[in-house]
Amino acid sequence: MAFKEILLNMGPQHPSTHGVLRLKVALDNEVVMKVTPVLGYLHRGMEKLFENRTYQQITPLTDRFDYLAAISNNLGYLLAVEKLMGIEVPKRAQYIRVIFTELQRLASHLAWVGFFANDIGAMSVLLYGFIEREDILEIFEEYSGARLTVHAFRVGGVPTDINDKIIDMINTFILKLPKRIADIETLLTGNRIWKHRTIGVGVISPEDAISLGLTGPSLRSTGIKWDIRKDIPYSSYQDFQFEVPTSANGDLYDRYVLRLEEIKQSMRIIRQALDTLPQGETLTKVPRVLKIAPGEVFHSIEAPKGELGFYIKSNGTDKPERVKMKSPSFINMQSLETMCLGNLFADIVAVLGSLDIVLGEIDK
Amino acid sequence: MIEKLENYPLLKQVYQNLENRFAGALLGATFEKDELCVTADRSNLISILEFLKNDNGFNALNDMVGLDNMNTKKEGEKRFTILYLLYRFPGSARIRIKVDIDENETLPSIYSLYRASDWAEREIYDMFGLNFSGHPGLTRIYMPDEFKDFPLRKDFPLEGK
Amino acid sequence: MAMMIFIFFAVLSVITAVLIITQKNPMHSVLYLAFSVLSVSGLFFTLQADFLGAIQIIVYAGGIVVLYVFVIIIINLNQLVPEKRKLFPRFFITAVPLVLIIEIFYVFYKKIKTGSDISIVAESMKIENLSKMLLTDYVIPFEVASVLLLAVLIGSLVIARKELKNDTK
Amino acid sequence: MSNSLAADLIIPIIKIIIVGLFPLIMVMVMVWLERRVVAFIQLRLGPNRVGFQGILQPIVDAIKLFFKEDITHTGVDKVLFNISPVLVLFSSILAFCFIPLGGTMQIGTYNLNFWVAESPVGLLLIIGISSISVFGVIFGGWSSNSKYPLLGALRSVVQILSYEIPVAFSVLSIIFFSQSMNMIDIVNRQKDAGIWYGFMLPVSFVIFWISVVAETNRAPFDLPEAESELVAGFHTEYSGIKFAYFYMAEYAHMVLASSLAVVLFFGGWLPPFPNVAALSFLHVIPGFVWYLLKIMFFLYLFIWIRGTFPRYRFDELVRLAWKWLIPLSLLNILVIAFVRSFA
Repeated sequence: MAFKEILLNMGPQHPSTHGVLRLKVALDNEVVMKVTPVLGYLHRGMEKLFENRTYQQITPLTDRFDYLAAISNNLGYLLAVEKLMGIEVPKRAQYIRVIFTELQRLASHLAWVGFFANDIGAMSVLLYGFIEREDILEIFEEYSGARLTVHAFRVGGVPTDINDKIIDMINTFILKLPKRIADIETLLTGNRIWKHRTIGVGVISPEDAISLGLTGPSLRSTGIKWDIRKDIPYSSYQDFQFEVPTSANGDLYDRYVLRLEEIKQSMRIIRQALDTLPQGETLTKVPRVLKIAPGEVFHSIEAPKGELGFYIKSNGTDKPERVKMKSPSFINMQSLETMCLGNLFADIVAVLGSLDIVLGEIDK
Repeated sequence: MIEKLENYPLLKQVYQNLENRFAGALLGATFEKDELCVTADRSNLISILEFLKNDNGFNALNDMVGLDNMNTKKEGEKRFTILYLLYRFPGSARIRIKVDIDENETLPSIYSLYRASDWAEREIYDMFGLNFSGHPGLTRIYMPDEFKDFPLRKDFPLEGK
Repeated sequence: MAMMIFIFFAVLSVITAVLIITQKNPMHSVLYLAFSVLSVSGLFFTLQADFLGAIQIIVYAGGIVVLYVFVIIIINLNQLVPEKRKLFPRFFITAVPLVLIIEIFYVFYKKIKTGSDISIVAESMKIENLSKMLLTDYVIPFEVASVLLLAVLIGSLVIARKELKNDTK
Repeated sequence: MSNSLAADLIIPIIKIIIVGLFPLIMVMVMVWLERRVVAFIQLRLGPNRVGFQGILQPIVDAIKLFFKEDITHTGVDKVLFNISPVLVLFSSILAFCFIPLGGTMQIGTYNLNFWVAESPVGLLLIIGISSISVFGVIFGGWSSNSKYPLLGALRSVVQILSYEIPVAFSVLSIIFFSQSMNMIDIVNRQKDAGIWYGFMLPVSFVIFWISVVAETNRAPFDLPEAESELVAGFHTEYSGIKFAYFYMAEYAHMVLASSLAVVLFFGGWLPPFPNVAALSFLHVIPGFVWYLLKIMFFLYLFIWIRGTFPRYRFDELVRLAWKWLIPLSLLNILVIAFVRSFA
């Protein structure tokens, strides 16, 4: 008279699979026996598309990968292209790029805190996160005219300089944000239910994390200090002072605390970048039709969700031979089953939320 | 090209270790844009990766990339290339292993070395139709199971039939 | 008026009781069991035995029948399968209702002889009297019943535990 | 003759109709209030288009649900599927018969009581009747022939059965003091005692309130319908008017729980400090208004809790009931019995 194993299909239409993801879950009563993600519901063949677009045309398309952090995708792709061409980006453009990618990191992390809390049932936090994210999106709109798919950078720099109005907006936002973060911390960090739900759940060991290729805050929560901004600096990150927060337990609570800490560090970087913004050009001269000599390059950046890498192979024409994207969500998603096994059904949702996945990036 | 390695003591050391261990077995090596790329043969791929992982500390697989060289390959070269991008904590060094493979050949799966290769190999199988022997569940990852073609091959049509 | 309501509940409880055993689907049986229990509690109310009626709802409708439902879901019993039973259980199954029927007739017989009315029933069903009786005159049966329940509890735990071991480990 | 007919038949019927409508009206108020209050907690506006400040929103919602297609998909056990929404809604409305919505009001020679039925075991009956809604939940979940509702139903049965025990124990401490299970007596004893039981027995009240929130399946105990994992729990497959029944039943249950809290722990229809002469002017306000004010406070508390807390996990929820609330309530009863018999 034992309870038979239940096979449950979560998704592709399910409130908390963060998009069109399907999970095949095997449950023994409420205990998770097996989780198999089924991908491909949002597959758009981006990599094939890239092979038939010029280098400049690809830049706005990268916005569509991780649509919650479009600017980071721009930056990752452009840095790879620039490395392949061997162009040096002006210092002022590099700083502007840093400011916007860090703002994007704030937006992504704020949205993450909201989604994650909503997955665990604290629905107010979602809107607290979103109301601040709204301010960031307004800054983007002021700068580029778009809110979500921003297309903020170009090959060789940034298209327009930032003006005083944008700097003012950023400054007011930076002043406002700590209060909202304090609100979120009051609601969650000390809450007993929150602690019950997150401490000791979705634990992954450092060895497993490395073997599974986990990156980003999830990796740092296991105690491995690995942040590409620090270890292989790009786009002038070496000029700024910031900490790489780590913690030891590798559970959901650590990931949450880490991300809040990263928000604070990002604000620090933005403040420094605004204070020391150098004068000068924002865009180097780049030929209108980019023809890149045959060669190959791999460059990765620290996107909000983890390591975002682009492998580009050129063939001498104005279109790339192959663009391969190493998307952090795709890699992080592999560790879902390792984190979920033996936990309860409700924890799948929490773990999935903690991984910070975006289906646009997983399915490419 | 390899001479530029002088400025990168860690990579230089790794390269020398590889040279010593697999004296004649390495098919070539390049060092471009700060990236070391070693070409290996299908037969000694696993032993090279094992050596890199266990003795040189390349403990993480960053990504696997499949390439279809149909339009660029010279006569007698194999059609596909698989790249293994490796990574090491700590030390932040990267190395790229390149293996050429033809359509009907299979590569050994490296799932036993790097669990991250699970989905990466499935993706290459899905997109290029290349097989990996010893993979725990080599099924299509993006395209539907009943799909016949391999989208990232260069001869996949861009428009409808 | 009170008599009408009594008859209504009495007929209802008999009908639902019959429906319990004629249903093919065990879940429907349980539904009618719940209705039957509720109509019996209605009988208690018309007899002014409010306490018994309330207890009937809480313990039987709210507790035991729900546990039946639980068990049916867990063992996934969709259809009743006719079963070949041995002689002794067969005898047991027929004997118990028979004894009950004999008892009912005996009570009727006594009632006709002595005569009785609802007020006596109501008097003895008051909470004060009931609790006094339970803790004085009937204290031994009361305690024995609780020991029985404890035994059932432990027994079910033992059975469930064994299953779990075979299943997962 | 006609006078007694009015007293015996017509007035009770009117009372039954009013008491039947009262929870439904409160449901409408609650639907609007919840959406607005939660919206303000979350820095949104909430519904504000239909009528003044969106006050007609629940009616519009009801009309929408009423005319929506009622989908009964294949493989459903039709009998149970159709009966369970009715069971859930009516069990919670039925319990209102025993709740005193106000005190006795004298109109001429006739004493108008603000309750439908008075029973010496009213308290037990309310607890029993409201527990019938478990059937609706579990039948609804099982008959849907779908896995999410089934899991939701199983969870809710475990939850309701677990939390009924601390509710019963905390109510028992009330019975110790009032020496009656009659709801009207309990209020009158609070008047005699001069203090509401909630202030006299704070531990009982806290246990009662936590358990009652859990029994009504509200956040942070809304596991049977946890939308982030079980979509909508036991009523995932319901649509149209049947879904509206479940929806209304949840709110009716909240109103019932608040009413119980008010009557048992906060003096029902009594104004604050009923025996203090200086505050006797408070008696001018009818009892029904006091009752309404008090339950509105508790209904607001429900919404407030929902806007603030994350959701419990299933094992934590059961652990809270069996390892904390039940031992605590037993201890509480022991202490109260001790104090009661020696003081």
